[in-house]
Amino acid sequence: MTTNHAITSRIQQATEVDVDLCYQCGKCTAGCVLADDMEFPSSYLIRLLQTNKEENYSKVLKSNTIWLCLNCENCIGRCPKEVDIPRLMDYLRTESIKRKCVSPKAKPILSFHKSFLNSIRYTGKLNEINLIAEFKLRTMRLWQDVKLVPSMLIKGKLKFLPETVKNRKNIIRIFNRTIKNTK
Amino acid sequence: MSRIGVFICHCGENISATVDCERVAQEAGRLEGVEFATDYKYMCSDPGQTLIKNAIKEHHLDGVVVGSCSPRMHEATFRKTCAEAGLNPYMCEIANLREHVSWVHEKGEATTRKAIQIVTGLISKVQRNKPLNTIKVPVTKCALVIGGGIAGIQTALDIANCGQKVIMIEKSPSIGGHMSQLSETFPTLDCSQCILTPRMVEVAQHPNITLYTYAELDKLEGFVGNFKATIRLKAKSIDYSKCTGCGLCTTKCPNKKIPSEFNEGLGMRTAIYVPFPQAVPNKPVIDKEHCLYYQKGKCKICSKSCPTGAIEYDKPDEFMTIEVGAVVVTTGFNVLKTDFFPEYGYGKYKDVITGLQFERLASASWPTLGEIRRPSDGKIPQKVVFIACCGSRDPAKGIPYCSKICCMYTAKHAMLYQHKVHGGDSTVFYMDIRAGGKNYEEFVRRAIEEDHVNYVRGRVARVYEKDGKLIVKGVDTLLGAEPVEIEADMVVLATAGVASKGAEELAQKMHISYDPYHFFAEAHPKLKPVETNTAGIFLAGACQAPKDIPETVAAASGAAVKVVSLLSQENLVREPIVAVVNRCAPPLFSTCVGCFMCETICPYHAIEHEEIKDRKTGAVIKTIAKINPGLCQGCGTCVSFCRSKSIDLEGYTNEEMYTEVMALLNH
Amino acid sequence: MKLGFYPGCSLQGTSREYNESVKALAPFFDIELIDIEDWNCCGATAAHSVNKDLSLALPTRILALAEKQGMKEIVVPCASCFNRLSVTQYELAEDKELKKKITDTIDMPYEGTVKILNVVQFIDQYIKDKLTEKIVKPFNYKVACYYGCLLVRPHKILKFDRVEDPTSMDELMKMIGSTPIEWGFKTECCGAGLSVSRTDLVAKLSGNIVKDAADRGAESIIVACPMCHSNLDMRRPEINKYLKEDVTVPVIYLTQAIGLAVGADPSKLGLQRHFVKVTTL
Amino acid sequence: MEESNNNFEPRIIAFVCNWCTYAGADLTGTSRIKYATNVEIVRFPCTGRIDFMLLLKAFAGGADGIIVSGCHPNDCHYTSGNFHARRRWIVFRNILNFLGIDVQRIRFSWVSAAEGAKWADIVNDTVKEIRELGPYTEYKKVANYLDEEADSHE
Amino acid sequence: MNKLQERATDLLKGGTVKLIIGFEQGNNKIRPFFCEKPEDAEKLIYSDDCSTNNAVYLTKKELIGDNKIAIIATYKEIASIIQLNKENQIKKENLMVLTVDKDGDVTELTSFEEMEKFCEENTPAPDPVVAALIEKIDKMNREERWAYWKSELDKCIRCYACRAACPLCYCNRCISEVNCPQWLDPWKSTLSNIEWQINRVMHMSGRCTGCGACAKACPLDLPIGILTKKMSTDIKEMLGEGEGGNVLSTFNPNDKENFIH
Repeated sequence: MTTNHAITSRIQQATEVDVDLCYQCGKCTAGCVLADDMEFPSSYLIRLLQTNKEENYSKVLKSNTIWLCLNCENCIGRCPKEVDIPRLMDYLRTESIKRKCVSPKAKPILSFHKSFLNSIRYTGKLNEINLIAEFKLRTMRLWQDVKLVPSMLIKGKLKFLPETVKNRKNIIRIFNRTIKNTK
Repeated sequence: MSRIGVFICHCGENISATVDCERVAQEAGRLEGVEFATDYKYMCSDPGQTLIKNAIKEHHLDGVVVGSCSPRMHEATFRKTCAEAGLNPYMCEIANLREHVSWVHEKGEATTRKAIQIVTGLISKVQRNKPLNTIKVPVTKCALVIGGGIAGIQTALDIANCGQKVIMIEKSPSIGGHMSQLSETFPTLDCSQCILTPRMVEVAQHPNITLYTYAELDKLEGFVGNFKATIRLKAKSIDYSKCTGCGLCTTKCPNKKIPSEFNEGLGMRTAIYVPFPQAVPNKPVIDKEHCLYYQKGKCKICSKSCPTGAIEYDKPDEFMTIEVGAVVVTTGFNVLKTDFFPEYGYGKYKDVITGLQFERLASASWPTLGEIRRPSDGKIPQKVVFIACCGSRDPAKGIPYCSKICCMYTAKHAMLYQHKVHGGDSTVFYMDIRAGGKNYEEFVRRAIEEDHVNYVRGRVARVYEKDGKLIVKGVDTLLGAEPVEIEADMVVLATAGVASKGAEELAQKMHISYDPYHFFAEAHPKLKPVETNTAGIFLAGACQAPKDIPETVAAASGAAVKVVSLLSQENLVREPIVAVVNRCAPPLFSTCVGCFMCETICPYHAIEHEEIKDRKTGAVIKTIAKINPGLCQGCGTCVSFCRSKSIDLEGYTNEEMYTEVMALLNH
Repeated sequence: MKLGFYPGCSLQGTSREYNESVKALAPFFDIELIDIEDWNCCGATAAHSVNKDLSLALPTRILALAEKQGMKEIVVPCASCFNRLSVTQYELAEDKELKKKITDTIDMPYEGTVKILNVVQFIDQYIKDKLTEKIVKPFNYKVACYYGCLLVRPHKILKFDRVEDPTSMDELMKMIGSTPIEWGFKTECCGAGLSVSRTDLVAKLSGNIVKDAADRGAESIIVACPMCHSNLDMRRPEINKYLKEDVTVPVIYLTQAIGLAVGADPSKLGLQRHFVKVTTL
Repeated sequence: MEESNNNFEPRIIAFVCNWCTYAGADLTGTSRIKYATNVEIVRFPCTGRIDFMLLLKAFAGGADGIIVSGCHPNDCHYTSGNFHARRRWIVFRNILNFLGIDVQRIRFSWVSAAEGAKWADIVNDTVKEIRELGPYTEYKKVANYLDEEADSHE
Repeated sequence: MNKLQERATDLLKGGTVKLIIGFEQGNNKIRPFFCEKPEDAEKLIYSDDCSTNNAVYLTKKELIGDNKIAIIATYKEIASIIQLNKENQIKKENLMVLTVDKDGDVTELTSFEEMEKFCEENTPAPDPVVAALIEKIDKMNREERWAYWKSELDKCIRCYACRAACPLCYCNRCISEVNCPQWLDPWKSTLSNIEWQINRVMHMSGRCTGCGACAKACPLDLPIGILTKKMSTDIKEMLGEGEGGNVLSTFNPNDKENFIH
C-alpha cells in the first residue's frame, strides 16, 4: 500500500478500532495502573500508530507495553472517544507473535499464556499444576513459587490429576481451527 | 382573448450574439393572444422600460413576457415597470434567455428555437396568471423577551431605548441570570455584579419595559407581527403591591436548609426567599415545595411576621394573554453538575466543585467576602486542581462540542485563586487552550507567566479522596505521557455548558427548531445568526450555543435591531406567493375534505383548521384546512401533496404550471 | 428453584472455597445450582491475548452447551469467566458473520439466549429479598468491598452497577450488618493475569489496594472474583515485602461473608483454605 | 415522423427549484459553460411543489426525457421540501417501474446554486442517455391515440 | 336469534343507534345490509366473505347523517376505520364498532387501541394469488411489463367502481373531476386509464389497508389490486412504517434511495 494511512487502515480493518479518533488527551494513561512500568503508555502508543510510520509500528510491536496491558478496561471505560485500547492490544499482541518480535522482557508473559492454552488444549480445562510445570520449563524459573506448593496442597488448592472434558476431540478441533500452534 | 406583450432584450450582444432576437419576437407575435411583440437592445435601461410602459398603455396589455436575463436578476425590475404602467406586477413573467440560453449554447437554429419555446411556455403561463396583491400584515408594536439574563436584559434595553414596548418574562424570582452569579469577568477582571446590577435596575424602571418575574411562556400562537402569547404567572404567594421588601419574613422562616440555586447549592436559603441581595425585583416569593405551610398545612410564621399583610397563600397560578409583534428567546444555558462525572466521584466529594460554584466561592458577595475557602471544612485550599473539558469534547459520555467559555474562565479562576491565596499552588489540566478573542490569549498567558499557574496538558482519569486530600490522577502528555498524581485540597471542574432545562419543550411550543443538543437553531449559521426559521422569532445568547458575555451582548443587540426594524413598520409587506385552500358554493364550501394529512408537511405550521358554520344555527358543517398567509412561505409542498387538488399556490398554480409545460412541448 | 451453574477452572482448583461457599449458600434459599455438563475453560486472558477466534470459540461452546441443556440463566461466580462469556455473547450478537464463523468452529448450534449472572446479580435476584429474615449472626465488621475490573467493565456490555464507585456489594454487606468503608480502589486492577509471570507487578498493584483498605480501617476485604482473591490473599507475602509492612487484613468472598451471616458451617464455606488467616472473624 | 437515432434530437423538460438548481443553472450561464440545447427549464419555488402529474403530462405531451432537480438534502430553502419530494419520487418511481414506464428517462438530481458545472454535466449526460434510448415512442403512441385513430381512418 | 341479532335488536329498540351496517345473505352471495328496524335484525349475519368493505359507507353523509350508527366489522372494516380516524373522518362518539368471534359472541371495540390490537391479532394471511402475480410481473422485463399493463388497462371503462368501493377514496372532489387543469381526460383511453391508476395508487400510498375491495369491485376483473399491494410492500421496505399512514407528508432525513445523483 502506498497510502499515508496504511498502518491505521490495516488496524481498523482487523479490529474496527480507529486510532485516528484519539486526540491525545491522555486520560487512558492517567488512569492506567501500569503506565509507569510500560516502556511507553497507551496514549503514547496510539500516537506512534497515528504517525503511520513503519519504524514506529515496529517499536510498538517490540514493546513490553502490549504485554503488560492487563485488559482491565479502565482506559476504554473513560475514553471520551471510545477508542477500544484493550481490543487494539489483543491485535498488537497477535501481530507481535506473527512477526516474531515479542519483547524479550515480555517473554515470560507470553510463555504463561501459551502454557495456559496448552493446558486446556488437551484437557479442555485448566490444570494449575500442569500450567505451572510447563511455565517453569518454558521460563526456567524452576524455583518460583515453590514455597507455595506445600501449603496449597494442604489447603486443597492443587489437584494432581487433571480433570478433562469428555468431548476432548471437540476442544482439539476448536484449537486446530483457530490457533494451530501454541509452542 | 388576452392581450400579451412580448419584449425580447438583446442585452447588448449578450443574448443577440447567439439568439436571433428579432425572430423570437416575430414568432412570438404570431401566437394567439399576443398583442404586441418587439425586441430591443437594453430592455432594462430607462428607454427600454419606457418602451414596455408605453406598450402596456398603448396596447392595453393584460400580460407581459420579457425575454431577458435571469428572473433572479431583473424580475423585480420589470415587475415594477409593469406596476408603474398600471399593470399588476404578477402579470409579468421573465423568460431566461441569457443564463439559460445564449450564454450556454452556440449560435444556431436550435438555440433560437429553444428561446422561442421558452417564451412560448411563459406566454401561455401568463395568460393563466391572476393579478395578485402583496399581503399586508399589521404589526403589533411590542416585543416579548423570554429570559432575563444578560442576553434578555441587553435585548430589552436596546429595544426599549428605540422607543418600542417590551414585555420581559423570567422564570425565576429575579432577573440577572448566570451573570449575576459570577465573581469577576474575563479578560478585564471587572466585577460582574458591578456592571450588571445597574442594567437590572434599568430594566425594572424603564417606562417601555414591563417585567414579569416568576413567569413562563405557556403557549405561543400567531405569526410574525401578530403573535399571541399566553404567559403563566406562577403564584408568588406575596402581594407585591403591599410588600415593601423589608425581608423580615425571610429571617423568620423556620425552613432554612434549602440549597440556594443562586449559590449553586453551596449556601442555604429559606422557603420564603429573595434569591440574592441585589435581586430585581427585591421582593420574596414562597417556594411551595419547601414551605411548611404548603407541605404540612401549618406554620404561617411569615404571614404573622409581615408588617404589611402582604402574604397571600393558596393563590393559584394566573394566566395572561398578550399580543406581541416579535419574540426574542434568551433562555440561556445550564452547566453539568459534578454528579455527572463518575470518575470524579459522582458528586460525593464536597471539595470537587463546578466552575460556577467556584464563582460563588470567589465572589465578593459570598459570606467569606471573596476569601476562597473550601466547602467541606472552610479551610483555605493550598493546592487546587482545575480540570478543563469536563463533559465537553466527550462524545462517549458528555457532549461532542467544545463549550467554548471554559478555557477562559478556568484561566480566570486560577488567576483569582493565585491572587487571593498567596503561596497557593494551582494546576490546570487542559487539552487545548482555546483563547481566540480580544485580549483573551494575553489573559491566559498572564495566568501562566505572571501568576505561575501550572498548566499541564492532559486529562484527568480519576479523583478520589484519601486522608482529607483529593488524589488527582492525571497525565502530562508533553512529557511522553507521564502519569502525574497531585494531592489537592480542592478540585474545580470546568463542566460542560448544555442547553437549559426544558429547552426542547419551549422550542416545540414556539415551533422553532433546535439542534441535537437542544440548543435553538439559527436560520443560517453565518448570515442569519439571530433569526430562527420562524419569521418574527429571534435568538440571542447562550440558548443558541455556549457563548461568553461579549458575544452574548453582541448577539442581543443584533436581535434587538432585528426586532426594532420589524416593529418600526406599520405593516409587513409580503409577496403574495402563498398557498390557499379553495372555496366554493355550498353545500361543498370547499373541495377540501379535512383529512389534514397536509398538516405534517408544512415546515411553517401554517395549516390551520377552519370550521365552516351554519349561518343561522352556528353548527359546524365542515372543518377544512386553512393556510395562514402570515406563516406560509410559499414552498407549495402541500399543493402537490393534496389529493383532491384543493390547495393551490398563487403565482405557481396548477393550471399555470400545467399550461406552461404543455405549451413548451407543443411548440 | 433450579439454575444453571458454570464454575470455571479456578473454582475447581485454587479457588475451591469460592465454589464451596456459593454451593453452601444456595440451599439456604432453596436454590439448586446445576453444573453445565461437560463444560470447558473459558480461555481467560491467555486466549484473547493470543488469538481472538479462540477467545470467542471457547466461551461459545460453554453457552451452547447451556442452551442445549435447556438452561435459561446461568450463574458464573468467577468474574473473569463472567466477563469472557458476556463479551462473547455481545460480540456474536452484534456481528452475524462472526457468529456463523464461531458456531462453525465449535460444531454446535448457538443462539445466544442464555442470561449470564455474576454472583452479585445472582444474589440480588434470588437471595436479597429473603436475606434479612435469614440472618442469624450479623457480619458486624468494617469491610472494604473490592469489585476489581472484570465485574464492572466494559460497562457497555456488562451493564452492571456504576462503572466507577459501584455500590451493589456494599448494599448487600450493609444488609448482613457490615459497615462498608468509602475507599479509593474499588475498581482498580489487582494485576490479574500477571500473577505468575510478573509477580513483582502484581505485588505492587495488589499492595496498593490492600494498603488503602487497611489504612482506612477495613477489617476485611470482600471480593467476588477468584483472581482478585488469589492476588490479594495468596500473594500476601510478596505484597507485604513490597509494602515493607505486615498487613494482615483477610480477604473474604462475598458468598463466604453472607454464608457466615446466615449460619453456614465455616468449614463448608472453605474459610480454612485462605492464606491470610481469618482469625479475627 | 420516424427519426433515426443518429440525428434524433430529444425533447427534455427540466423541473427545478428556484433556490438551488435554477440558480445553479444561472451560474452555468455566468460561467459560460456550454451544454446541449435540448433541455427547457421550468421554474418551481421548491421541489416539494413539483406535482408528479406534471411529469406524466410532460411524457404525454411528447417529452423524451425529464430532469427533476433541487437543493441537496438539508439545504432546502424551505427546510424540508426536498425531503418530501424525495419520498414522493421514491414511491412514484417504483410505481412507474412496476407499470413498465421507462424510469431511466427521468433523471433525478441535487444541484446546488454553486454547482454550475454539475448542471451542464447533468444536461449533457441526460441528452446523451436519452439519445441512446431513442424517442419515447411507446408512450407517445398511447398518448396520441386520437391522431392514431385518425391515421387509421385515412 | 343468535347473539348478534339479539344485540342488534336491543340496540335498535333502545334507540342506541339509528342504523346498523352489517351483512345479509343475498341470492348467491353475502351483501351489505343496512338494518334500521329491530324486526329486520334477524337478517343480520356475520361473515368475512363479503366482497364489499362496509367502512366505505362511514363517510357517506347522506346515509348516516348526524346519527349514531353501529357497524358489524371484520378485519377489513376495522383496519379502514383506524385509518379513517387518523384522517379525521370518523366521529367516534357516533360510531359503535361490533365484531363477532368464532363462538358467535359479540364484542364492542370501544377504543382505537382495541381496534389496533384486534388488527394485530387477526391480520389475514397474504393472498397467494396476488403474491404470485406480483412476482410474475416483477420477473418480466420492462417492455413486457409495459405491454402487460397497456393491454390490461386498455380494457378499463373508467366506471370508477374501484374508487367507489374504496373506504379511503372519500374526497368530495376526485382529481379525475378536476378540470382546471384537466389532469385526466374524462373519457376512456389507455393513457388516461394508466394515469388514473397511477393517481389512485399514489394517493393510496401509505394509507391503503390492503382490503382488496377495489379489485373485487372491478367489473372487468382488472388486476388493479396488485398495484396498491405492490406499492404498500415497497413502501414498507423502503421507508418503513409512516406515521398514521402519512408516508408522503412526513419524511426522514435519512431516507435512502439510489437514483438521485
